[in-house]
Amino acid sequence: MTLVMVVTTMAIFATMALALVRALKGPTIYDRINAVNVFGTKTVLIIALITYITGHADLIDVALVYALINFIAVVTVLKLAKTRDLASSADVADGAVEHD
Amino acid sequence: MIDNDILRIVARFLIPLIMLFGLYIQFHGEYSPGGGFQAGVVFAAGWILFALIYGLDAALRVVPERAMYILMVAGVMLYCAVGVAGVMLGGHFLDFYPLLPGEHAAQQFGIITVEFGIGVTVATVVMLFFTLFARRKSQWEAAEVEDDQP
Amino acid sequence: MSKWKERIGKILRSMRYILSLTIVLAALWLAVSGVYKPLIMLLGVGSVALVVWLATRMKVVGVEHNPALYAGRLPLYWGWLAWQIVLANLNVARLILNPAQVRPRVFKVKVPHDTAVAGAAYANSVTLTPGTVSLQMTAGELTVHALDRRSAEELKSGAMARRIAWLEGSDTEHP
Amino acid sequence: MIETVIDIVSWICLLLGGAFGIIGGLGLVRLPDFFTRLHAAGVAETLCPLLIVLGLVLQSGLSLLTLKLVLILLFLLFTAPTATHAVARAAMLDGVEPSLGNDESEPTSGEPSSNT
Repeated sequence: MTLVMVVTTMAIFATMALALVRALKGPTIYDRINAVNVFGTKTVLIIALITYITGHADLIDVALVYALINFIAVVTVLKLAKTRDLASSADVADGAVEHD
Repeated sequence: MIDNDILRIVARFLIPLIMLFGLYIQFHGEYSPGGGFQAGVVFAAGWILFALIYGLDAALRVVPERAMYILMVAGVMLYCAVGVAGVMLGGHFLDFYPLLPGEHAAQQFGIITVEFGIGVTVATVVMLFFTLFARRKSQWEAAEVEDDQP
Repeated sequence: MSKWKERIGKILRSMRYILSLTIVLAALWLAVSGVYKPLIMLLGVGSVALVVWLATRMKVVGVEHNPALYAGRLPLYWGWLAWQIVLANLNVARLILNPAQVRPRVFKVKVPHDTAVAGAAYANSVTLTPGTVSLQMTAGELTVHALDRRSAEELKSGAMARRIAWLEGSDTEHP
Repeated sequence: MIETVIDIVSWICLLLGGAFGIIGGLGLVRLPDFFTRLHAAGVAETLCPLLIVLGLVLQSGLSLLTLKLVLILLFLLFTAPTATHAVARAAMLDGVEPSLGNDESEPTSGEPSSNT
């Protein structure tokens, strides 16, 4: 049983590596943010799998917290990248974001 | 980001859940990983999500900056008070056993109170970090305008 | 007189939302807690009260917390949506393994729902099924990016919009 | 007997979930432009968690752990499309142009069409 879970964990690690490739390659900042979002979702799954592999039922709380924090992190980075201003409530940036 | 309807509605739904989950971590430190520090961060994250969607001004109307400073200090004071109370009643610093008659009850009371102090401090400090960081741009712009005028 | 009636109705409605938020939060606490000692339960009551108080201060209590949304239709919709997600995933997985067949397109679909919540549910369901991503939602219209014709046709057939309308059926209030 | 069947179903779910994760990751690297890559991220964010959580739930039966797992899945399915939409909307408002394929070159005639 543990073997199957370890194999699944490896598959998810591979997915994370692929997401990391996209995050490094870009080309737009939105590509990077999207890749980081996938990376975060996979982290949650890995923590859930580790909970079962090790048998420490408490770890599932960490996964739950990470699922929440990941969303906030993506929203924050998106807002910072787009408006360069975390304090405003407006969405539309007057300054354009440089593409790298 | 208030004009993104979908994001706004989902955030409105999530914010109470995030804050409640922060408090859950706070009070279940005995039974699962967590405790004051993580709980404070998660609780503050709920407020930060609100600030991101509705703007910093609206968020500061919910939790005023003054209240943050007061609570920040109050949390540390609570922590110290429990520690010093142990010394006063004839133990070491942060020794919970002299606080209450029963050993288990004393331990539980001490840990919950201390963790609560930590949680309050961490939550308000994280909120303050965000506030100061988010204000940077407007302050910087204001300084620039002043520089332009002779 | 009617003005008073309106105001009382408004208060009653917001009480209803607050009550339903309280029930949801209490249920969540009981579900994740797993420790049913008096002390922890007492702290739970305090936590729920604090969160509800802050939520009303933030004014985030609203139609999102309408009890009708948690009614029996939701699990049925989720079941249907899960099946749609499986089908859409198979299609997109095929396209990823064979990227030459990708024919991206952008088009608009009507959002036939009254409430903003239903609109958001629709847009999220569209994004949740791979092959279609909602780009922007304006009044009554949703701009969608689709990966190929089949995903686009699937969405244009309106099956999902009809189900969302059925989901919100019992709720006719405007936010 | 029944336990073996449940075990096997759960293995299949876990492995399929991992496979869909890798397919999504591949798509994230292979597909041509930003908007198409969003769909690949969608594969990695919907069916992959769905199958893996299903596999784990079958392992643990009815317990507190199951409940928290289902909560995680709900949170993920709730937030993932929202984040994707926010990123897509920001990119579109920022002027990232989606590349569009034309229907004329679509190989529909030769392909057996399976309507779902």
